[in-house]
Amino acid sequence: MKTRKRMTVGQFNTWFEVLRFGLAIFIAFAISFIIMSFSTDSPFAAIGNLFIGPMTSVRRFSTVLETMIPLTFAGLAVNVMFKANQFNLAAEGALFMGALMSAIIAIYMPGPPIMVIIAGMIAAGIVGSLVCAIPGILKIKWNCSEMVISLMLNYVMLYFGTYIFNQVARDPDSAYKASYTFREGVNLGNIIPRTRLHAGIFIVAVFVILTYIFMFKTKWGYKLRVTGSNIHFAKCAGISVAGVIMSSQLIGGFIAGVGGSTEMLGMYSRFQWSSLPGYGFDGVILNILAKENPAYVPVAAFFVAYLRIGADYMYKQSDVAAEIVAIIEGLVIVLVAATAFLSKFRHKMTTKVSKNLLEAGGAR
Amino acid sequence: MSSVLESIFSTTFLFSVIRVATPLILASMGAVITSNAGITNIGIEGVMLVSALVGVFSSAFGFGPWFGFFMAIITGVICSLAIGYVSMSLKADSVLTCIAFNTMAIGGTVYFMYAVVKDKGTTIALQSGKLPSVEIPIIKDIPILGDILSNHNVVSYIAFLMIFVVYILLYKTPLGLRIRSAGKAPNALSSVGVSLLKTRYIALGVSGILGGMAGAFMSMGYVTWFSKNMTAGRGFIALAADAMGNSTPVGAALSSLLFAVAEALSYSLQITMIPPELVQMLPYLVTIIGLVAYAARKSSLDKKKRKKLAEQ
Amino acid sequence: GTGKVQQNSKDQTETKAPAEEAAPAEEEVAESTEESVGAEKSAILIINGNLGDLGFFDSANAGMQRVKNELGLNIQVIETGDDESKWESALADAAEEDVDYVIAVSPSMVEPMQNIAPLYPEKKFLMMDNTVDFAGGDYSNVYCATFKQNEGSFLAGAVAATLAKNTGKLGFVGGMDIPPINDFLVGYIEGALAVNPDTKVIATYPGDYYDPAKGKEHGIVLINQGAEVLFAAAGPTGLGVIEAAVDADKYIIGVDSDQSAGYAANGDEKTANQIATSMLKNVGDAIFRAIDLDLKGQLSLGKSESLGIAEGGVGLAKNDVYNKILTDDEKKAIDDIQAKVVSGELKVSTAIGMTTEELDKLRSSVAP
Amino acid sequence: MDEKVILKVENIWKVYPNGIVANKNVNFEVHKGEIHALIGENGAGKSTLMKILFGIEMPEEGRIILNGEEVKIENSKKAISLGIGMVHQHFMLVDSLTIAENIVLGNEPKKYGLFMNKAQMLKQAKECSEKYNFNINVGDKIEDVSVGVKQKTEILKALVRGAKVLILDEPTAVLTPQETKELFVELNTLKKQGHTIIFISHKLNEIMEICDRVTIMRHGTTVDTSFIKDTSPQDISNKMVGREIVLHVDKKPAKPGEVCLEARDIVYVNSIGKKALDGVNLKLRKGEILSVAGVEGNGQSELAAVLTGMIKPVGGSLKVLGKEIEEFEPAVLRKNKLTYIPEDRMTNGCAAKLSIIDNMFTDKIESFLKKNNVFIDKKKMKEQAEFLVKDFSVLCGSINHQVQMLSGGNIQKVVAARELTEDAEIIIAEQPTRGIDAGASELIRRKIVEFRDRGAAILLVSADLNEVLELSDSTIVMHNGKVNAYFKDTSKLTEEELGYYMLGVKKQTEKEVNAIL
Ligand SMILES: Nc1ncnc2c1ncn2[C@@H]1O[C@H](COP(=O)(O)OP(=O)(O)OP(=O)(O)O)[C@@H](O)[C@H]1O
Ligand SMILES: Nc1ncnc2c1ncn2[C@@H]1O[C@H](COP(=O)(O)OP(=O)(O)OP(=O)(O)O)[C@@H](O)[C@H]1O
Ligand SMILES: [Mg+2]
Ligand SMILES: [Mg+2]
Repeated sequence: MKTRKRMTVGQFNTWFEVLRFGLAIFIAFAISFIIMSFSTDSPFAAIGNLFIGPMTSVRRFSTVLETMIPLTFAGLAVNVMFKANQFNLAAEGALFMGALMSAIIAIYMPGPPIMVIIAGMIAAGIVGSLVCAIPGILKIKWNCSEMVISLMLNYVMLYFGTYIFNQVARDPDSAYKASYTFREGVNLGNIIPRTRLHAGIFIVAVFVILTYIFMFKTKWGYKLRVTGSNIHFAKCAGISVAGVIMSSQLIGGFIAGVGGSTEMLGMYSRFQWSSLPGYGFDGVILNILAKENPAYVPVAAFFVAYLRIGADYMYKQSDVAAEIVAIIEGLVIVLVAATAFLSKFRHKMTTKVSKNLLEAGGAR
Repeated sequence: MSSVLESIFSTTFLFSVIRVATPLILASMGAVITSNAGITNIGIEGVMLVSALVGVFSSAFGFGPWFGFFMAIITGVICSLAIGYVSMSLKADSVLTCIAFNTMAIGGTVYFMYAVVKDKGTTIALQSGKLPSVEIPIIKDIPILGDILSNHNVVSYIAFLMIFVVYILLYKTPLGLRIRSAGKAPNALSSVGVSLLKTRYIALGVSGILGGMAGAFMSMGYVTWFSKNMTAGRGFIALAADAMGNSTPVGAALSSLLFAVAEALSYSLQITMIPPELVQMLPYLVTIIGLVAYAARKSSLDKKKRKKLAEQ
Repeated sequence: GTGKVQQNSKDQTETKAPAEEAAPAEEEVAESTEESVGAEKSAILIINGNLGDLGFFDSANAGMQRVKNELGLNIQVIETGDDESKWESALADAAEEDVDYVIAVSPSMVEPMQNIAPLYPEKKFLMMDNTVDFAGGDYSNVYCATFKQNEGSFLAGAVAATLAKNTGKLGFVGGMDIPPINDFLVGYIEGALAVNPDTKVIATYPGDYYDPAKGKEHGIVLINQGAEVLFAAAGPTGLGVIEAAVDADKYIIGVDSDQSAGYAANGDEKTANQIATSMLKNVGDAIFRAIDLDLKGQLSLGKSESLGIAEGGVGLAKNDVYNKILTDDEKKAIDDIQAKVVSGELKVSTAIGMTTEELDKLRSSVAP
Repeated sequence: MDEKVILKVENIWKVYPNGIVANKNVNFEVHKGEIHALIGENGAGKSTLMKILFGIEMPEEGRIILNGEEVKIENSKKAISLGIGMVHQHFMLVDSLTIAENIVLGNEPKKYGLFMNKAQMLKQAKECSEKYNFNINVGDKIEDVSVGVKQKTEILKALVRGAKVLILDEPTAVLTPQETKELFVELNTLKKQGHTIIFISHKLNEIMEICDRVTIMRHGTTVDTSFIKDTSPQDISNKMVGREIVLHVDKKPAKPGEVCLEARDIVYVNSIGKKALDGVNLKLRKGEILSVAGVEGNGQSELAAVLTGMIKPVGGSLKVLGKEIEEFEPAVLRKNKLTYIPEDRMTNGCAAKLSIIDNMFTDKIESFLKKNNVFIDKKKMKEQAEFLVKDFSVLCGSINHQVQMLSGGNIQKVVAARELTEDAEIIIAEQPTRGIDAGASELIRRKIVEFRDRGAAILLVSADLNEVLELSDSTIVMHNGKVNAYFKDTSKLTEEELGYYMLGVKKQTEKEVNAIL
């Protein structure tokens, strides 16, 4: 009797979560639709294009997948750091520096391309780790707010990286700010002709699986989750929390760094970033959508990438600026993260379910 | 090099420090209020951005810059309350809410800018007007001081006034007592029947006023138009200033000024042959060093104090 | 099918032009479409940044308006913003449309152009302000035009040095420390030296194209250093430099478009009057010219052209402000210099391909 | 309507979001001017009911009748305006503010309509404390005053707002016996002045001493209300748990073995600069329970924290199982077979958001790994967790439920189940039964004795004198950061004797104290 009752309330909750998610998306679209109808005469066409846009050609759909790759990396990086309860936003800087590092290696390192790529990724990962370690160290040593430090650090990384880039990699013959081109064959190949979809999609898939296994199947992941959930308890239980925090930042940074290099070697043939790519905040957004579960991060990334590509298509087909997608994303996130959203309804239903069960079965 | 020194020790250098510091001081006062109330408000960046755009629109299509200033403040308040509604009434994590809001602000301002002026870059096509600069009667005639202190944009004076106002508000009024309680011991506040929610809403509203002013200064004082993402992380710096200043109005204002000095220095250092990227890095590096120095000092003082007491 | 074509052309007449230009334009289209050669053709311009800079991109956009109004093409202008990862797909997206010309206008679009153009041999691609590597692939459907911004800047420098009568100091604000921006600087310095060998030039780089507040601070620093005339090549950041000049009552030289006219059109006379002249980089004209030539069957695809003063690619905006603030003698002197540059008598260096040391040497030589 | 009845609740239902019915059909009556006790096992729903009365939680169904009129209490403000005051179990004070500021918070006297009137504020606070004979200095900052003064401040906060009905949720849990006595005097004063008090406690003797009537809650409902004079402790506890419970732990005499923990000259200075530990020496032997008694704030919790590595002493040495400990880290000590039941179970004892199974083996996850030493053996964990949940009778729906869904007592059982591990040689148990009901307390105490009999050494830090006297084999008493007394055989000790040493009225010589070594 008891187990049946728990299950029923549990079932209701699962059902409710799905409903809530769907409703959040619906409301976000509805509000955006209203906003759009002020600035276009044909809002229906616009929103239609938003939905079908990515489906209109193989290339566009592959653009969704391409966009997904760095987003997923960022989401995983942030996931590992946030799971340890560290609001470290340095994934942004780590991605940037990782991309730069792998670009430098791709330009200068001799040897077979596959070795260069692997070396580039590892080096990028290490650089990413170092970047994300900084807020971690400062937090552990002096209890500085990792969020504030990382926000500032991202700018430092942008300018420092640009300096390194200028010193080491910039092609003075280029008519714009770009590095020398990468060595012949140093790229992640192309999976579908006439698209830019590259082998990075497999790399990111591997990272999703590894992160999931790490988080839920290994002792390190376990310690990380305990530490993130209650640091005092973790310490008391004999977990070396400083080590766990540090390693979570290092791993998160590593993932971000590899993400940067995957993006660089997959999508470009020379380094030409002159501003922060913005993936750090995207990573946070994805984590909310993914309910902080690494397994859902790629799903969330697909959703966001689909929206963004759809919005570009919508903008091209009509006069609605693609930036509306930022409003949609923001609203979805806010409603998904809002635990009290629909809570009245949920409470009413829970009460009903529980009471019915109680009357039917008696014991609590 | 001598010309750099010359420029640093010039009155114009200090003049520009004040100008650079203006939006930072205003925003950091907003951050001080909210962090005293127990809210980490990184949404102040987005609040500034939206206010800056609304200010320009209202000024261009309404009754001039003062109307724009007023509307920017209103916008700041509305945005802050919206953040509050989501994070407090709908119970979403406040940092996440703010990040979502900032995302919306960056995209949303471009969206509306495009809808109105058909540009995604700037609103320079609009005639939006500028808040006036003011000469301070007596001070303006004092030789050096006059050059530094007089003839700033009116918002700069408002910013410095706000340090004082926020100080009074926090430490000398019942509302301040409640705001500080809301941050230090939220349970204590609700246990005496004061609504924690209401107190925090008020704190957010006040921070919205300050953020709105900061935004208005960006688009109607500093320059006279809105451009995409024009706040460029100043809201985050304000947050850092709040942290460095231990959430006190004076501390945060001094930290803002420190950043402004570093920033102004970075402009002056540009005329040397030092690579510009390193110079541009300076203000952010100074902020990090400042934050670390503050934290390190706090922890070492703590240790020393204990050691001393142990020896007694 | 035909249905799609019609719908597209209908969609695309709704251009993304600045509001004030749109109204009169529409009427003209109606009458000119009938007889115009380009009636059935269409063109898409990718702005890999944002409009509203009163400069380079706005100039390109103005060129597209001319293409629409005078040649009767259907046009579309797409702003992608500064997210690099989107540029290539935006170009491919455009090429997949039922369109005749796909146009990209900034140096950094060269890589996407090289990747995309060969995939759509039936489409014509125009690349402005940079050139694809014609030797490195089959780019027979691409036309490139580059601008000798150093030549135009040479004239700007000459005007600036002429106006700097007191201190002889000039200021320059470059968006970033990169070759195409430094190309402006190099020409500017040499032009100034041609008028007054004692001219000093101070250059700074805010490192950001979208922070006008920072641009303003840079302008102020330069003015405080005694710079009498400023010149900014920094996108919207440069607009802040203009503000600094206006506040300090200094002259500034506009860039890319006739920025004085731009401000005047927005009703800001005060600013318009402080912009002594503008170094024009006629990207809009170049677009117009290329399409016009192609409609006449005269465009040589698969080649790159370098447009200097002689070709009308760059030049000075000799507008009312210019005419008012320069004396007739001074104007004549500038015209002489211009003639010498055109004839090749005066050689202008370029920063493209210049090493950092060489550039530093030049900068140091004019440092105050 | 009965004239005597001031407050009445009828058919209250409360369902928490996770579906647990915390209050079902609760009926409850309080008479004017009485002290009414509320008692019940863990999770019986007392706190929930009180929170409903104070407007913190809203009931799904039911009526609240105050002075004969039905009222709706939507929030605490409403409750206060109706004359209901509540002193929560955990302090709700702003540490950085003064007592006066805490008292007037929300009701601040103003001048010029905008600013704080500090003089008026101090005057008000002082008058109020004098009116009720509370002997406190209202200008002190909360962070500088004792727990007892904090408790008084809490009560004053309610009184200054005109509370006629005062709810006290486990107010004595943190008080010393002396402070409790003082509080009782004050409560009686309040009663005489016409106030009505609802008093929640797990301590039967207190209820017998001060209350007029008692209501017993069980499983979310009120089962009985009776006059204290008509009932007995035995009777109350029977009704509470619905079965006979053994109030005494049966235990065989101890057989102390070799020394396994030795601390020498431990000195610790706390954050406000007080020497919380001032040269503490002790030895703990296998097979014995050594209890540390003392009035709260005399260094017992700091001692436990140092011995478990939670804080680092400024001086002294520690030997565990014959080995000198260089690093005071929980990890190091735990490696030396030392386990710890912390006082604050929510902060140090569990990760509330993780599942029960995840909380069961945190300290020994290394022994739940597969052969490769990296992956966790989920199956083994599950089997073991299910066994422990049964063994410690943890009441839960499933071992996969979050710990925060459990009631306080059941959380404590989870903590105890984790810490009382088979191979533990030293167990430091700090207030292991604080705030939990008799049934759960008994279980945990029985387990502790069981482990002693298996040869573990146990250091029991407890403020509950009954527990000290009943459970321990030998006892030390702490006073002012020093060990004040050592009794080799607890059974020869009386409560009074212990009290003298705890209060520092009596003091052993250094030689007597060091007999432990
Ligand atoms: N926030 C909550 N969420 C879910 N369930 C809760 C919550 N608070 C209490 N409960 C459940 O409601 C029931 C009653 O809890 P309550 O805290 O009122 O009991 P209690 O009488 O104070 O018990 P204890 O003596 O253990 O503290 C318990 O079963 C508990 O698990
Ligand atoms: N609606 C609620 N939402 C969140 N937390 C709640 C809610 N209701 C109760 N709680 C929390 O649940 C916990 C259970 O209540 P309570 O404090 O009575 O239990 P306890 O700590 O086990 O025992 P005791 O009060 O006897 O020491 C409390 O910490 C309370 O803050
Ligand atoms: Mg309770
Ligand atoms: Mg309880």
